[in-house]
Amino acid sequence: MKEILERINQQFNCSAHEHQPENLSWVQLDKKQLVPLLSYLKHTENFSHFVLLTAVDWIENNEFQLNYLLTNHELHQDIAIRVMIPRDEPEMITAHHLWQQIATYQREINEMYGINFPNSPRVNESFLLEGWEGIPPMRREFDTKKYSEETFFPRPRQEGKDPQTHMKQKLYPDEE
Amino acid sequence: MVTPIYIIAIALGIAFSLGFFSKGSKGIASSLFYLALTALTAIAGQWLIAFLTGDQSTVEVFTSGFKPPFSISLQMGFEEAVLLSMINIAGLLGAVYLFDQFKKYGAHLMITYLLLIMGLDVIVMTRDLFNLFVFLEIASIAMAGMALITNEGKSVQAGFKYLTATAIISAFFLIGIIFAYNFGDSLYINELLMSEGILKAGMVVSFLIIMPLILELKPFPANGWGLDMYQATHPAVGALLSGASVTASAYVLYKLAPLGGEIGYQVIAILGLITFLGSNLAGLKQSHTRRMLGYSSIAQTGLVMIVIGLQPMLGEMTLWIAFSILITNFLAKSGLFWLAGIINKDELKSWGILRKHPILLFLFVMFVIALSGLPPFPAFFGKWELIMALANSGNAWWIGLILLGSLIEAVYLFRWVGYGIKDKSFDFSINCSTYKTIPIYIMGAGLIAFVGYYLNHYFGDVVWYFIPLAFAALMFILDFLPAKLKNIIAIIGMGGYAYYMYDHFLGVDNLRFFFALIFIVGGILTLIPGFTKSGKRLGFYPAALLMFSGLGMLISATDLLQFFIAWEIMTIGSYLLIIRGKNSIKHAFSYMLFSLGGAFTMLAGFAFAQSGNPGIGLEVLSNMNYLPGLAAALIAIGFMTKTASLGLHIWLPGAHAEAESDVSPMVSAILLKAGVFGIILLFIGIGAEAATNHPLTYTLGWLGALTALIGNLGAAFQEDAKRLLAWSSIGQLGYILFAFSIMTHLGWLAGLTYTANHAAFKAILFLGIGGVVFRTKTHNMYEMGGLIKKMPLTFITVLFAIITLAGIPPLSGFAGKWLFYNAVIMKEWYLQGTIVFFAGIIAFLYSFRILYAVFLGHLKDKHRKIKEAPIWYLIPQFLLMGFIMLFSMQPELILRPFGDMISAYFPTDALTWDNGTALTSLGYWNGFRVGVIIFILFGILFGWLFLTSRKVKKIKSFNIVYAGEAPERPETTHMAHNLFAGYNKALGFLVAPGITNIWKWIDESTHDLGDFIRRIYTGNAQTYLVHIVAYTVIVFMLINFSI
Amino acid sequence: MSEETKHNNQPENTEESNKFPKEHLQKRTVYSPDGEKIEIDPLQDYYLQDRPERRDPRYRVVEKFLNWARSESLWILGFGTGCGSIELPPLTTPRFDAFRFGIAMRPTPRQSNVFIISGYMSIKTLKRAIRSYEQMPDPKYVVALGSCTINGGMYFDSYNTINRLDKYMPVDVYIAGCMPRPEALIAGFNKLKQRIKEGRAEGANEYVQRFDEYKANQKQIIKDWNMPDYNW
Amino acid sequence: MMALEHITLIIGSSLILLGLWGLITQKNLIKIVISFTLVDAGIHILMISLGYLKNRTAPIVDGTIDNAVEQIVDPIPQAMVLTAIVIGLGITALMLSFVIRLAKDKNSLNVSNFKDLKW
Amino acid sequence: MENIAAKLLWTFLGLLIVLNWGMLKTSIVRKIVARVGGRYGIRWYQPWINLIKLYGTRGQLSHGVMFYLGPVFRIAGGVGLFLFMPLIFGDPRWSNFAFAGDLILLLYFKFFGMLGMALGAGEGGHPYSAIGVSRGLSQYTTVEIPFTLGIIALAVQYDTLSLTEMVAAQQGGIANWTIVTNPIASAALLFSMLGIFMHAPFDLVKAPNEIPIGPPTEYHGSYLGVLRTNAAIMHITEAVLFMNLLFGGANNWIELIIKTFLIYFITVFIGVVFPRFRIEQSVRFFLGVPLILGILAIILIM
Repeated sequence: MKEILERINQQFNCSAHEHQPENLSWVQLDKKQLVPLLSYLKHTENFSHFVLLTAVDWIENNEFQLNYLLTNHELHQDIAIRVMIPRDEPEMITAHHLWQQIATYQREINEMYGINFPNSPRVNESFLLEGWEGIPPMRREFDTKKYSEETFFPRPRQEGKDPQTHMKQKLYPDEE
Repeated sequence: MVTPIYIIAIALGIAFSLGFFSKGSKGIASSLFYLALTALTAIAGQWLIAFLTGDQSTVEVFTSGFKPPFSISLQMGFEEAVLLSMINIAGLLGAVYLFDQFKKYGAHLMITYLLLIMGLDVIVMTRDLFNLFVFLEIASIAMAGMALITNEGKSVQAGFKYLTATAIISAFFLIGIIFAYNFGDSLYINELLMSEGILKAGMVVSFLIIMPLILELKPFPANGWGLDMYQATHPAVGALLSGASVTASAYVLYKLAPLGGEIGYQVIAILGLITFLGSNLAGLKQSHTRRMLGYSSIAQTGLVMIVIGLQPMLGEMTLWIAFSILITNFLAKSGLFWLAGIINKDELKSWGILRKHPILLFLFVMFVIALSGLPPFPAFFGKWELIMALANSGNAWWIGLILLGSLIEAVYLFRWVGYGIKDKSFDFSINCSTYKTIPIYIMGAGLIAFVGYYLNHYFGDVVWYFIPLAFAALMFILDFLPAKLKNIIAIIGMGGYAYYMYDHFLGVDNLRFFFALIFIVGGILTLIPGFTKSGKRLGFYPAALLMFSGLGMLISATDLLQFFIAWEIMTIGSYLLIIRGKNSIKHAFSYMLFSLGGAFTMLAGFAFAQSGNPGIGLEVLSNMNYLPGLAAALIAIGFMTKTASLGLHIWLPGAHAEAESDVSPMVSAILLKAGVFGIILLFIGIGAEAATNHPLTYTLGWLGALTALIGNLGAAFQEDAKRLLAWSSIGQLGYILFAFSIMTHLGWLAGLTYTANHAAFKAILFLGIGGVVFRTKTHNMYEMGGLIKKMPLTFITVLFAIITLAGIPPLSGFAGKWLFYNAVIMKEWYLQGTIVFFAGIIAFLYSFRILYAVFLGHLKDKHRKIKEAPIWYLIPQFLLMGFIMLFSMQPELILRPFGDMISAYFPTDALTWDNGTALTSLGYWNGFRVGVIIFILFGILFGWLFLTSRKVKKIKSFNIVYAGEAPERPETTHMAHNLFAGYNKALGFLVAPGITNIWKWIDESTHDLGDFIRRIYTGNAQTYLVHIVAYTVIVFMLINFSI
Repeated sequence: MSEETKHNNQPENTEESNKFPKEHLQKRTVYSPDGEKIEIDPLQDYYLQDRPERRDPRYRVVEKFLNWARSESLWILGFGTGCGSIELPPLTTPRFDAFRFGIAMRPTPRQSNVFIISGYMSIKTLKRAIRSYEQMPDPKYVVALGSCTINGGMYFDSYNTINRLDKYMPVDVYIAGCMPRPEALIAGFNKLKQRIKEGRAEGANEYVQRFDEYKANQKQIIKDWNMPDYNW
Repeated sequence: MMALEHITLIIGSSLILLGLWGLITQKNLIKIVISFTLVDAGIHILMISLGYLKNRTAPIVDGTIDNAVEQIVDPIPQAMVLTAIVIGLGITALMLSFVIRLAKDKNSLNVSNFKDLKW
Repeated sequence: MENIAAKLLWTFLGLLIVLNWGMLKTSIVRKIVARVGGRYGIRWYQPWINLIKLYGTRGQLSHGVMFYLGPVFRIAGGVGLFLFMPLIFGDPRWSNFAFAGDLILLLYFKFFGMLGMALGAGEGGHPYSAIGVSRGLSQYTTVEIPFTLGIIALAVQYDTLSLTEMVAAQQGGIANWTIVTNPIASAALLFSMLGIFMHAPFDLVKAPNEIPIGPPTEYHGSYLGVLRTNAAIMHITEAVLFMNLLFGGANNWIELIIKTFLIYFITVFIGVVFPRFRIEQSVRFFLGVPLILGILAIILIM
C-alpha cells in the first residue's frame, strides 16, 4: 500500500497517508485532480469498487468536503479521497463515466446539499425529496427544527409525568 | 384457294421491291410492307378456315413443274395451316408493335423482317430437306439481323453469338443432309421417312439430321446463345423467337423425328426433360425479365420436345398436347415480351408499374397464369392429357419430373406476378402507345378465345358447369363500377348460386349441400364487410368471385377434370385475393407455391387413380388400380396443403394474417373447408369399410393430432392478432382432419360439427378482429387493449366465438368436443385423442390472450376516440352468432341431418336421440338442458352479486392498486407482450421453426442449385460453341453406349 | 359532488401539479390511427376525478351485525412504512398468533380493511400511504403505531417526516411506544374491535367529511402532487 | 492409289475438323469467322465428293447430248453446293459485319471481351 | 312441475350443504395446519365471518362490465359443476342435474368459470392479474394431460362416460374402488388433482408474496365474497369428482363429507411438505412422471 501511496504522491503531487483503521488511506487533493486520480486508481492500481460518495458541510470554513471511497478487493485496501470545494461556488466535476453509480450519489448530494455536478445524468431530478423547495435540507444554515415546527403540525406538549417515578408508583407502590 | 407458293412469292417480291423505294417514299414502302404481311396472314388464315370447315384435304405443291425429288415441294395440311397462321399473326402483330422501329430504319428492316417471316413459313411448309436447310439459314440470318435493331453492344454480341451458333448448327445439319441424301437417295422428306437406306445407314445419319434440329430448339445446357438473344434484343424479336421461331422449329422436329426411330424419340424426350428441368432451375434466380422469359421459353420448348419424344406413347394425342402447350406459349410469351418492351426495364420489380394500367396488369397476370399451365388455359389441358396418358402407360417418374419442372417454373413466374401486382418501388412512367398495346390486347383476346374453345371442346355438354366462372369473368368486365355496386352485384350473384345449390343438392346430396352452404352462404356473409370500402377496389371482386366460383364448382364437379379445374380456379382466385394485403407479396407467393405443389401432387394422384378406369368420373377414387396407396396418399397431400396440415402449414399464418380484413375470414373460414371437402371425398372414395383400418387414415389421424397441437401452441405465442387466428386455424383444421380420419360415424359427426363450428366462429373472429384492425390500423395485440369500452358489440361476438372455439359448454363448440371424445374412445385412439385434447386446452391460452390483449386491459392513448367497428362488419358476425346460438340450444336440429348424411357411409354406431338427449354407447348429453341450466344459473348468480354489491362506482383505467404507485402509461401497464413467457420457457421449443427451416433449406438449396447451374452461361461466344459441340458429342456417345 | 364543483376544483390542482410535472402526467397530443389529433390529459382520461362519497350505514340492526363481522375479520394491508413493520410479522407466529382474533394479512388494499401505519412517515411515503388508504374499500380503519405517528417521536425535528398522522388521515387507534411490542399491537387491535363494534370507527366517512381539510394538509407538504385528488 | 472421291472426302472431313478446332480454340473474332468458312468449305467439298460418280462429267445439260443422265454426275449435290456456297457467303458477310460492330464497340477482337450477357 | 320444484329444492339444499361444508373444511384444514405449527389457529367460524364482512362492504368499484361479470362467470362455473355432479350414489334427490351431461361435460365446464374469471381479471387492468392468469392457464394445460389420460383409461375400464355408472361399478367394498382396481390411472389422476386444486407446490398462480394473489388482485367486497363462496363450493365439488372417480362415490352425506375431507387433505398434506414450483417447472413436472403414468394407464388398457 505504501508504494501505491508513494506513487500517488509522486504523480498527483499531494500528501496521501495511511490512517486508522489499518487498511484505510486518505488522500486530499485539488478538485481538478480528482477525476485523473480516480481514473488512475481504477485502471492502474485496481481499485475497482467505488463504495460511496458523501459530503460534509464545513460552514465555518465556508467549504464543502466531498469524500470518495474506493476499495481494492485484492489488497483489501480502501482509499478515501477528500476534495474540498468552496461553498460559494458549489460545483464539482462529475465522475459518473468511471462508475455509473456515482451519478446516483451525485444526484443525492445535489438534492441534499445543492452541490451541482454539471453533465451528470438526471442530476437535477428530485430523488429522495419529491418536490423540495428552498434551501437544501442538509446544509447547515437550514434550520430543520424550525422548518418542522412550521410545517408538520407539532403536537402541543402535554404536561407529562416523569416515567421513572410514575411507573415506580404504579407498579411497586409499596416501595419507597 | 391461293396456293401457298404465293407466300414465298409475295414475301420475296415485296422484299426485293422495297429496296427500290427511296427514302422519300417511306409511306408507300411501309404500307406495302404491312400489306404484304396482311396478305401472308390472309393466305394462311384462308387455308386454316378451309381446313376447319372440313372439306379441304392436305395439298402438296410442287415447284417448277417437277415432282420431287427433282423439285422443292411444299405441303399444306391442317397442322401447317395452323402453324402458318400462328407465325404470320405473330409476324403481323409484331410488325405493328415495331411500328416505330420500321419508321426509324425504313426498308432495310422491313426486308429483313419479311424474309424472317417467310423463312419461318417455309420451314413449316417445306418437305424438302435441303430447302429446309436453306430457309433455316435465311431465318437465322434474318433473326441475327433483327438483333441489330437495338444498336447496343449487348444486342450486337447476342446477334453474333446467335449467328455463330446457328451457323455451326446448320453446318451439322448440312452434313446430315449430305449423308441422308447419300444413303436415302432423296431429299424429299416424305420419301426419306420411308427410305430403307437411312435405316440401314444406322444411327449416325438420323442423329446428324435430328440433333441439329434439337439444337435449333436451344436445349439445355447448349443454349446460352439463345438466352442472350432473348435477353438483349428488342423484345419484339424475343417475341418472334419465342412465339414463331420455336413453333416452326418444333414442327420440323416433329416432322423429322420418325427418322430416329424409337431411340430417337426416347432421346428427344429425355433431352426435352433435361431442358425443361434445367432451364427452369436456371431461371429460378433470374432477375432480368427478358432473360427469365427466355428461360421459361426454353423450358416450354423442352416440354414440347418431351411431348414429341413421347409420341409413341401418346399416339393421337401428341399433336393436341403439343398444340395446347405451343399455342399458350405463343400467345402468352408474345404478350409478355411485348409488355416487357413497353416497360423497358430489366428488373422484375419494375413491373409494379403495371398497377397503373389495370388492363395490362390483368393481361400480364393472365399470361403468366396461362404459362404456368393452370386452368382454364390451353396449356393446362395439354398437361392434363399428357399426365393422364403417362399414367395410363405407367410412367410415374415422368409425371413426377414434369410436375416438378412445372412447379419450379411457377416459382419464378409467380414471384414475378407478385412484383407486378404489388411492388411499389418503381419511379418511372411508361408510355403505352396504341400500336404497342393493341397487339397485346389481341393476344390476350386470342388467349381468352382459346379458353372458350377448350372449355367448349372438353365440356361442350356441361356448359352450365361454367356459369359461375362466367359470372366471375363478368366481374372482370364490370370492374370499373364503384365497389359498393359491385358488392351488391356479387352478393346477388352468390345468392342466385346459393339458390342453384339449394335446388340441386338439398335432399339429393346433403353432404355437398352442407359444404355448398359453407362456401356460398359463408361467402355472402364475408362479402358484406365489403360495403365499408369506398372507391373502386379494383381487382377484388373478380378475384373473390373467381374463388367462390371455384369453390362452388368443386361442389358440383362430377369428374376429376372438373374437380381439378375448380380447385385451381379457387387457388388462383384466393391467391389474387391474398396478395391484395399490405405486406403479403411474400406470403401470397408461398401460398401459391404450396397450393400449386399440392395441386400437382393431387394431379399426379388423380392420374394414377384414373389409370385403368374407363372414365375420369369422381367414382374412380373408389376404384384405384395403379399404385392405389400412392395415389390416395398423393391426393391426400394435395388436399392437406389446403388444410395446412403439419409440415405443409407454413404458408398459412402469413397468408391469412396479411390478407385484407375481410379477405382473412374468406380464406380462413371458408377456403380451408375446400381441403376438408376434398378429404371427405377421398375417404368416401376409398370407402368407409376399406378405410377404417387403412394406413392412410391412421397416419392422417396422427398428423391431424400433431397439427392441432403445433397449430394451437404456435397460436399461443403470437403477437399479431391475425397471425394468432391463422395459427389457430391450423390447429382447428388439425382437429377436423383427425376427426375425419377416425372413420366412424361419430368421428365424422365430430368432424362435420367442427367444420360447421369452425366456419362460423373463425369467420366471426376474423371479422371481429378485422373490424378492430380496420379501426386501429395495426395487427399487434400489445398495441391494442381496452377496446371493450369502445367496441362492445365486437367484443360480444368475439367472446361468443371464443367460447365456441374453446368448446366450453353451453355453446356449440362443446358438441364437437363431446362427439369427438366418444369417437376417440370407441375408436381406441387414446394417445392421439389425448394430444388433441391437450391442444384443445392450449387453445385456452390464445383464446384468453386475444380477448385480453385486444379488448381488456388498458386503452391506449391513440385509441381514445376510436369507434365501434363498422356495421357491415357486425352484421355477418351477429348472423353467424345466431347460427351458433341455434346450434348450441338445439343441437339436434343440426346434428340429426349430419347423422343422416353420414349414415350413408357409416350406418353403425350412430348417435341416438332421446327427447333431446344425445346418446352414444358411452355417454349422453343434452345440449338444450345444459344451456338452459347454465343461463338460468348465470342469471340467478348475477342477481345475487347485484344484490350484495351496492353503490358500484365505475372507475377508470388507472384506478388500480399499483403498490402505492400510479401506473405511468397504458403501454407499460397493459401486460400483453409475450404474455405466456413462462409457458414459452417450458414448451416453446415445440414451436421452434423447424419445419419452416426445412422448407427454407429446400428453397435455398434449389435456388443455389439453379444459381450454380446457370454459371455455365459464361457469356463467351466461344464457350457456347464448345457447349454445342460437346453437347452433340456427349449425346452421341451416350446413345452409342446405351445401344 | 356536482359537475360544477369538480370543475372549480380542477384548475388549482393542475396548476399545482404542473409545478413538478412528471412526464407521463403531462398533457400530450397523439394521433389516432385515422390521423385525428387527440389531446390526452392523463389525469382526466386515466383517473376518475370524482370526490369520495359518504357511505352511511342504512339499517342500524344490520349494521351492528356487520360491524361485529368487520371487527372479527380484520385484514391488514401489508404496507410496512417504518421500523414498526418489523413488529408485524411476529403477530403470525405461534407466540402471538393473531389469526385467532380474525386478523390476517392481505397484499392488496382492495381486499384489506385495516391500514397499519407502522412508524415514522416520511413525506414520500405519505404520498403512497394516502394513495393506498384511499384505494381501500369502505369501511376502513387506520391503526397508527409508535410515537413517530403521534408526535414525530425521535424525528420530531426532521425536515422530512411528519409529526402528526391524524392531520393527514383519520386514525382510529394510536399505539404508543418506540416501538410497541406485538402484545401492544394486539391490545390495540382489541381496542379497535371495540371501537368498531360500538360503531365509532367511521374513519372513512370522517375522511370524506373533512376531505378538503385533509387534502389541504396533505398538499401542503406533498409538493409534487401528481395524482388526482382522490385515488379511487 | 487413292481414289479422287476418297481424297476429297478426307480433305473435306479434315477441313471440317480443322474449322471446328479453330472455332473452339481461337480467341480472335476474325479467326473464328475464318474457322467457320473452313468448316463451310469442308462441307462443300464433302458434298461434292459424295455426289461424285466416277468418270462422269459436270451436269451441264444441253439438248444435244444423249443419255445425259448416264454421263453426268449427280446434279443435286452440285446444285446444293452452289446454294450452300451462297448461303455461306451470306453468313460470313453478316458475321464480318457483326465483327466490325463489335470491334468498334470495344476496340478489341478478343472474343473473351464480349461477355456482357451472362447467367 | 312438482317434480321440478322438488328437484330444485333438493339441489339447493345440496348446494347449501356443500357450501357450508366447504367453509367448514377450510377452517378445519387451517386449524390443523396451525396446530401442526404450534398455533391456535383461526376460529372454526372465521370463514363465515369473512364472507359476511365481504358481502357487507359498503362501496364497490367496477372496472367495467367484464370485471363485474367475472365473478359471476366464476361462480356459475363452480355451481354449474356442482349441478352436473352426482353427489350421493343411488339417491335421485342428490344426483342434481347429472342427467344433462356426462363426464365430458364436467371436464369442459370447468373452463367456463376459469375463462370468465380470467376475462374479469383482465379487465381489472392490473398487470399482476394478467400474469396470474397467464400462469394459471399455462399450468392448467399440462395438468389436464394426465387427467385426460386417466379419465380415458377409466372410461374404457368402465365402458362409460357417465359418472353415475362409474360409481355404480365401484360399489361393494374397497376392493372395487378404482384406486385399487386401476392404481396407475388413479395415480395419474391424483397427480393432476394436485394441480387442479392449485395448492402448494402448484400455487404460483396466486403467488401470495410475489404478485399479490394473482388474478383477483383488483377484486374486493362482494366480488371477493362471491369468489370465496365459489372456492368453497369448487373445492368440495372437485373432491366429489375425484371421490366418484376413484374412491367409490358416497352412499350418504357422512361418507361424502369424510371422503372429500380426506381427498382434500391429500393436497394439503403435500402442500405443507413441498415448496412452490415456478411455472415452467410445474409445466415440466406434469409432463414428467404424471404423463408417463397416464400413458402407462392407457397402454395397459389398449
